[in-house]
Amino acid sequence: MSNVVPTRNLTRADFSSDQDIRWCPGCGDYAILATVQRTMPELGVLPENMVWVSGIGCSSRFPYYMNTYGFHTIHGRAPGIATGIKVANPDLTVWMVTGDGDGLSIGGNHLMHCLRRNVDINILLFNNRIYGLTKGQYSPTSETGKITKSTPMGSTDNPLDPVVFALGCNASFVARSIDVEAKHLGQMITRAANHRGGTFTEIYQNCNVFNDEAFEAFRAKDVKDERQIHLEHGKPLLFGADKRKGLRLDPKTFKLSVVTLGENGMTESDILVHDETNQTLAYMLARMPFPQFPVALGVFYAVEGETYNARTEQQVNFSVDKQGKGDLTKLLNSGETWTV
Amino acid sequence: MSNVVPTRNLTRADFSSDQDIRWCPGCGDYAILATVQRTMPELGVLPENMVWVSGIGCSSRFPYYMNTYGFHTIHGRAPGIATGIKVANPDLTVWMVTGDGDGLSIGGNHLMHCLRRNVDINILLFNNRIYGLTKGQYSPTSETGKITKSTPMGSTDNPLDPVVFALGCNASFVARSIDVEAKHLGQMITRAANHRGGTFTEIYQNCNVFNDEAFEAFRAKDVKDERQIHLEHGKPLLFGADKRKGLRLDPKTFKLSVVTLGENGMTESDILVHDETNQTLAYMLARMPFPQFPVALGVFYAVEGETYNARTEQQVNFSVDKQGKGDLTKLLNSGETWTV
Amino acid sequence: MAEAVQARSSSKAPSKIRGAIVRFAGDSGDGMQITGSQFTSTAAMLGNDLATFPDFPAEIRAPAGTLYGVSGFQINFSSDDVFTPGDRPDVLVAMNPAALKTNLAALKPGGLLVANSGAFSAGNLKKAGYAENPLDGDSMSAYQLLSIDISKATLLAVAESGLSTKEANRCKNFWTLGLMYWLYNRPLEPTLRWLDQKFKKTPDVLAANAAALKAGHAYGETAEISHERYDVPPAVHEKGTYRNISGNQATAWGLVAASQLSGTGLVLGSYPITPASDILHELSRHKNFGVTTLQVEDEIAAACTAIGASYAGKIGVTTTSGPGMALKMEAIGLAVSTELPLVVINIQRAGPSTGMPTKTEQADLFQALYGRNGESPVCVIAAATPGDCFYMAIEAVRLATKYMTPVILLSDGYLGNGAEPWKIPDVSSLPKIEVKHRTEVEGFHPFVRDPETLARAWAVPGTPGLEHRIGGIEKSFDSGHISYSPENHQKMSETRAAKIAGIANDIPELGIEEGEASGKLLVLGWGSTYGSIREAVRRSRARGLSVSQAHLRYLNPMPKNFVELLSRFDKVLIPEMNMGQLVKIVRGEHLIPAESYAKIEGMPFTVDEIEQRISQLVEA
Amino acid sequence: MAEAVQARSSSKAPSKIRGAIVRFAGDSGDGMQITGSQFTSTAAMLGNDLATFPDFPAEIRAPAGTLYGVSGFQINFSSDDVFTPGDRPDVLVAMNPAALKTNLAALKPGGLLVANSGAFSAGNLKKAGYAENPLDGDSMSAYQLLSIDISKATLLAVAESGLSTKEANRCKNFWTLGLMYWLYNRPLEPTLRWLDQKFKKTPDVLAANAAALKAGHAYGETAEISHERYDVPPAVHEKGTYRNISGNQATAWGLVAASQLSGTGLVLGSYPITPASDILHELSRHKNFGVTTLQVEDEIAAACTAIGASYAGKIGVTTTSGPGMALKMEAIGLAVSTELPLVVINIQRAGPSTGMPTKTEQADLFQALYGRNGESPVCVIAAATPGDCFYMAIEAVRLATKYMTPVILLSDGYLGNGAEPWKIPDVSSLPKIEVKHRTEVEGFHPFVRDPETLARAWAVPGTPGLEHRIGGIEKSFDSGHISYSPENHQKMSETRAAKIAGIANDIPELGIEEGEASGKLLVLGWGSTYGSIREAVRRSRARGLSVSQAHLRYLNPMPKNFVELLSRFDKVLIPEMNMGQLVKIVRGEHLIPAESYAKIEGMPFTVDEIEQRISQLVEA
Ligand SMILES: Cc1ncc(C[n+]2csc(CCOP(=O)(O)OP(=O)(O)O)c2C)c(N)n1
Ligand SMILES: Cc1ncc(C[n+]2csc(CCOP(=O)(O)OP(=O)(O)O)c2C)c(N)n1
Ligand code: SF4
Ligand code: SF4
Ligand SMILES: [Mg+2]
Ligand SMILES: [Mg+2]
Repeated sequence: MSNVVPTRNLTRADFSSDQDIRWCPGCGDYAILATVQRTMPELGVLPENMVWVSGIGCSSRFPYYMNTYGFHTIHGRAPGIATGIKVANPDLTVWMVTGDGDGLSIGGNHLMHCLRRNVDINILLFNNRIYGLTKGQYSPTSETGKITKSTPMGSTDNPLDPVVFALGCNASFVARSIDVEAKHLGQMITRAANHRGGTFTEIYQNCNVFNDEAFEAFRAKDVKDERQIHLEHGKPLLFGADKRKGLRLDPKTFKLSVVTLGENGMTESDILVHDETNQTLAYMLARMPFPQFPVALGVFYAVEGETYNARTEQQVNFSVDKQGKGDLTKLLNSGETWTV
Repeated sequence: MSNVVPTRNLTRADFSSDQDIRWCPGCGDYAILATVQRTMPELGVLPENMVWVSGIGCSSRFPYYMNTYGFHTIHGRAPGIATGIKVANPDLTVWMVTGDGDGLSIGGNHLMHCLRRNVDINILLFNNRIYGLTKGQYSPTSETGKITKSTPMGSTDNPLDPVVFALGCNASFVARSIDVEAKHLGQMITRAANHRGGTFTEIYQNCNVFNDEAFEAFRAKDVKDERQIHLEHGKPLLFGADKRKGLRLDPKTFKLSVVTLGENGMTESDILVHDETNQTLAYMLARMPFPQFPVALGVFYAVEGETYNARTEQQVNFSVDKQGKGDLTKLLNSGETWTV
Repeated sequence: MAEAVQARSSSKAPSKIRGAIVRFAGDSGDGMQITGSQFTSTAAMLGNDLATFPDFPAEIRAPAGTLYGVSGFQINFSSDDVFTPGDRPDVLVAMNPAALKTNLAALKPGGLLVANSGAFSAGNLKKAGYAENPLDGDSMSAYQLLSIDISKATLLAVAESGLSTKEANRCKNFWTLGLMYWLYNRPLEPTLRWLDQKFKKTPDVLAANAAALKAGHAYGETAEISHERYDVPPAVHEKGTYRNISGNQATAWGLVAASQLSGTGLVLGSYPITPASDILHELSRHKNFGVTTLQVEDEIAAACTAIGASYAGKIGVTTTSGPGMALKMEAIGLAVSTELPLVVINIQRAGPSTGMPTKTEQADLFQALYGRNGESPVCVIAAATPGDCFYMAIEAVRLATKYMTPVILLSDGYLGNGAEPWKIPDVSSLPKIEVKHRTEVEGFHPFVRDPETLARAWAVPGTPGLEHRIGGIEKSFDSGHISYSPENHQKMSETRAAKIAGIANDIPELGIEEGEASGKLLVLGWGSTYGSIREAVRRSRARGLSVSQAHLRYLNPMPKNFVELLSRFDKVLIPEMNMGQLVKIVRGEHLIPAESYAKIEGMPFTVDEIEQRISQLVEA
Repeated sequence: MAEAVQARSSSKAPSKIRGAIVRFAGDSGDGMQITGSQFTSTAAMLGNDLATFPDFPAEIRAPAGTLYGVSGFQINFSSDDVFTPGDRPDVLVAMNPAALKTNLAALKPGGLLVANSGAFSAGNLKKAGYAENPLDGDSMSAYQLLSIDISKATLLAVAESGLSTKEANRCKNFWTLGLMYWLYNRPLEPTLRWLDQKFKKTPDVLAANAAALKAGHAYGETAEISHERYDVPPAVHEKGTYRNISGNQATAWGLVAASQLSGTGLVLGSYPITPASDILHELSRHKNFGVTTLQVEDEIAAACTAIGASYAGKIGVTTTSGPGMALKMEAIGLAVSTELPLVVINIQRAGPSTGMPTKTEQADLFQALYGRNGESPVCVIAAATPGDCFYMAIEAVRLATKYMTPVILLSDGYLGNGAEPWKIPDVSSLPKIEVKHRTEVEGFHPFVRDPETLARAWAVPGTPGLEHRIGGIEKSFDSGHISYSPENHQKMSETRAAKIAGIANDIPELGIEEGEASGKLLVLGWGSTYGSIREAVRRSRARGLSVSQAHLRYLNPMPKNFVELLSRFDKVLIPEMNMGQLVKIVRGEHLIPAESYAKIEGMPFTVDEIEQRISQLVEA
């Protein structure tokens, strides 16, 4: 987050570049782009103070369409470049777009370190559970047994959950949303933007060409109420069309279950209350198996802390305060010298 | 784990190579080596069927001292090489040694993927919270503010906990021990060896040259009973010299606390019982802040599942069963051909 | 109106021609790649020699009607030998305005332009940047324009299929193919058979496509075209059974073959990247050959799994393209130092950095030779044609396992995606690959060498008594243990170099592909420039010029007679799709003042370009 | 007993000599590096010219007494110009049997051997592989043996300090240093002052070390040594203030200076690796210069953070050694494609792969030039001496920011760890570096170029109106937007090449370091071979041979007069610590039949070696 105050009124057009958008018709990336472009004007950051950084993949083409500064880098390395940008100029607001391949396959290490360091950049991971740009191979988030061009007999890997991974990396803000849920997605983006420190938001994104309907089981209109649970801090973890289902923890077995209010004597006081500051709870919610449990959306975890870039900047400032502004002549003549 | 049954009696000498050991005198690596060499004969695997793979670092010199097959590879890449070995010949028993730098800095991504895939190799991560071989820079597990050669004003990163990380990567077996606790370490190694599937064991290791006494606050004889808690499946999470302290979970706040039996009406039934099959519990135990809580040692999590190498092997076998053993002439003549 | 072909009945017999070049161009969604490959299959089955050039857009599915969404497929088929997909097409099929805009410049003056007027809507014209419809007015007067509303004709033809208009519209590529079959007097049956197979499960789509194909053919036959028809007789091929094969398919099959020929399992570690992914895809379908394919997390892991597999006694292979190759270099260095066999295949694409992933280039030769830290010699070889990829893949495995070394096989996007008719070899004629895993304990240390090849022993885990440790630190020549001795480092560096240099004794000498064994000019190529050079040299020779062709398949080491052969010519010309890499090596290693012809457009050389350069040099 | 130096009183005046070469060798724990650097400081302050060569074991703290645990430090100090640490020492100090075993062969015949007999215990003899004590018997008869129980003498000297025996024993290096100071008639004060500083907080250790130093000196003075003493007068130095500087320190300071001279903040992204880590260490101490140092997760991230910083308008720098360099190549390619300034510093070490991390080599030149995919030209420069690293680091920043390009600066372990007296420059005499960040909106696109330098505009985020997107895909020359056009790719490839080639107009011509401007033989070097070549050429010239020296600091592009200069000599010899890399480039690019003198032992050339080769070539 940057502290620069906007000096002019911003609209969606201010954030839309003149480049032709080159995603497949029907791709979920369009919806995300639209929500981002709609949300940006509300954040109070001028386009010239904003940088969008990405790796390689369909999702990583995103920066071309934002009328801000943008850097379409190399596969998996966006976190390093974004870190360099933020450290070099902490006044910039840095967003990063990555994919499940870019961010979790080749780029998993950089993502991990970026999150644990709490670099103040906002990361959006478009998870379509497939490699789109290379025309459809399975990704680290694809379900085991996935049949793709490279795995005609099914993939042999256990998938990774991006939210679980981010929690394992000590991320200071972890959220999840869905491409087509414009309102929810907009809220998550706003939350991320306002969080002081690094943020990680997974966005389920449909690749209609190579992995169509990957999220239909809980994204579709007719099932979503029963199959999604929206996390809200301080509120009981209820879901269902009439909010009569809820999550309950057995304190003895340390196991979670879905219960229905009114059944078996269950009341709201039996239901877990969401606490964004509790990493263990976040972890448990992210690990709920589907479809036995609903899919959790919203902010899993958010606790602000010191950022890497702030600490780095402080050291430079502190060092100037303590040692005085560097004097080259003094440096060159420091230690033992002799004169001829 | 391999299924090869040993055909001769093995002793520690069978696993000790003739190479001079080149660690600094007093290094914790010696103790680990000794325990490993003492434990190996009991595992029933012949030296010729065992491969020790490592990356680069002081810890990664380990394979040279084992009289088995060994591969001292390149920095951070041991998981890839170990995976290749195991997939190529699943009959081999593959062990991997890495450091906090090798495994979590440059090699974090490979480690992550190796763990999530459940490749049947046993990984030992020697965590000395420092880069030893390059003479003392901070590592991803060093505490924030660590003063080293490269960080004269203190490091600006938040550290990573290897156990938390491994849990975030879906590892199927996660444990922790200490270099000098030979008995405990031996048990962990045996548990790892007997676990069907990939295993991850963090070993706190003292680097007496560049990060001496990093673990003394809970490793030292006089404090260890009060500052360590040993996890045992199915047993209550008690610690202290007289085992009167324990861990209790508040089911409402979802928070953990240290309680004393007999005080405030606490009895053993208030104490959490360790369950190796509960990832959330494991995660919570790994996240306990020290010194408010004791440091947990033992097996955090262990659930056996299908391995990557087994699935990969099955596909080859299944494919031979279904399509018949490959016939090159048939392949070359498949599809449309014409004869002149 | 342009000098359009008048619609009238035409029942003339087709005239015999030697060959033709046809380019299909349309929207990514128009199915041009299928049309092209069907035309290719039929031509192949009729015995024509041929070469093809598919040209995809970079986008997965670019928005309809855009210039960057145009997909093209060119085929050159003939009763003569064919070495390239041809420079400029005789016939251009343009399925929409964008296809016309991006391809017209290539069409030969006076060539036939078949345009789907039905797609020349105001919207499409605008997207292509046409202010006016180019099919109206005089702007096409340099060509024979055949403007047909193929969209409408197709809808009419498939009306009975019950398909939706959208689906029905998708059949127009088969209508067009039918028309082209009529033009070149080709049978419909091969494609009808293919449709039967392909759409077994969707009979309505099958019926519609078949109807469209027939209707397009009938349009030419019955109706209304004044244009001549042609017959392209079969080429004189060596006896044998043939198939079409693309470079990537041939590479994959070569690896399967090598595994069989050596009786050694193969493990591919790979990470998808354009234009190399198809090798992974193809290999993953042949697990019943004992082939294991691992799609891993990145290129480094891909190289490392392959190295691990090699260490464990299998054939470790990794496939990639330029940027991925850069990432593998440190790991390849480890294989150099530990002297493990490793096959690395780079399907080059245009760089630097991400570059132009769907475009071809030969600019990774330096990287292959020199891209590692330290003195790190490897064997580098390159395939010349799609079919040659099969043999060079086998050769890569043979050399890697025999010499315990990484072998880098260079191919490129043009070879990988391009296809050619290929004579299927008799399996028994393929080279045996003898793989030796050491078992003898006596006298063993991990760096004990075969005195002839200098290869170290391949002792694989699981072998009793040969337990040993290897790594990337310098090793003693005499024991394989770590050594920091100055003299030993010199000796080991020289040994590694000598081992690779010694491969020259085990590879064919450089031959003359075309022309005399001495003369004014030798055109020396490597990799995918083979076809263009061959054809250009042929044509130049036909014009009486003293020019010959040689083609390097072995770049490191080079064939033993290399210098001697080059010295028999007054001049040497080296065309490369880069800024001049081989040429620097030839000059640097051998002080031969070869001339560079460097072109870096992401496209193969045209025959014309090389022919002109030859003329300049020989006639100068 | 060997012809040992007899103990007797000696009060002779020291005899004046030109200079001497002393090697200190002992266990890693014996403090030889400190001893060496103290001896160096004192020699420097006395005005000697000098050069040093520290030689560490690869192990952090190898077990005591082992051969591989021996640590050495050689110094060549003189009243003449000194260019190298010297070939063979005049004096060898061996603190234990292992040190004797590994170093004796280097000692000049008749040289002085000072051995700590107290460490020649049975255990240590065995570890060093001595069956018998070499100090007994005749085996040292070729040398002047001064066998002293330094251990015991030290314990005695520090008895009053209250230190434990173990701690007291650690002072024996200062005892030895005291003795050496006596031998060369040097004052103790500089070292006493240094001890005061260093051990401020541990007065007992301070006192003990000082006592040991004095005792060693007194041992020579008062007691009992028959050996001559020497005086090495000051060298004639240019006027000015001097200091000792190592290559890595000079590199770090050069970067600080460049940041100051350009008024632009500097961001270092780095990952520790031997022998480059010290640059990171040193830079991290100077944050008050607005320098930010990031120790990140690996070399790729290191390069990427630097690139990110450059994009944001700072000077992005990354430092590493060979294997790390291999990993950075893909990212460097991105900086080539996006035309961002980036300084990449490679402190080369012996390869391939992990190689010999603590040993020096020059084998990464090819990698620097050619290690990326595609045509990916960068500027490559190399420092010649430790002090030169300062200037070349400034030059790297100047060229990177002026030409918007990666610049690779090559140094090596020998330069990085080696030190030399260095004349401290007047800051006002250093080149100004003008950094322009574009702010003008009119006519802007990200690839708009300066017509002279061909550098694109550096438009940094935060600048209103210049919002733009860049990336690694090929860009249109005219707009900076993505372009797949063939002609554009050719044009951009040529432009990138021309931009780098054009740097030749902005760098000094190649000069003659030593000798005439034409003649029989030119010895051409690059990098750390400077000193050995210089000295060898001097000596050869003193013998009347027609030989000159030139030294390349700019490897790509090369100085404009390069070919012309070389052509003035009958022969060109290129000594390199590799298998011959520069020599191939010289031959390949310029068809000059230069001869290679390649040595790959992880060690610098001795002067002797080069002198002999010169003789062979000139006298032949
Ligand atoms: C070094 C390198 N390796 C491989 C590639 C090929 N590649 C490009 S994008 C991609 C995967 C993209 O997947 P994801 O990040 O999920 O993006 P999506 O296309 O699905 O949005 C791959 C493998 C590359 N460009 N660079
Ligand atoms: C590619 C590469 N980068 C950097 C290095 C230098 N290096 C060697 S070991 C090491 C860190 C070792 O730390 P750790 O894994 O914790 O091992 P330890 O020495 O502490 O046991 C580094 C940075 C290298 N060898 N290779
Ligand atoms: S391939 Fe998939 S992810 Fe990529 S643009 Fe098309 S629909 Fe979107
Ligand atoms: S540096 Fe530390 S980790 Fe390395 S060998 Fe020495 S004590 Fe052990
Ligand atoms: Mg994806
Ligand atoms: Mg460590």
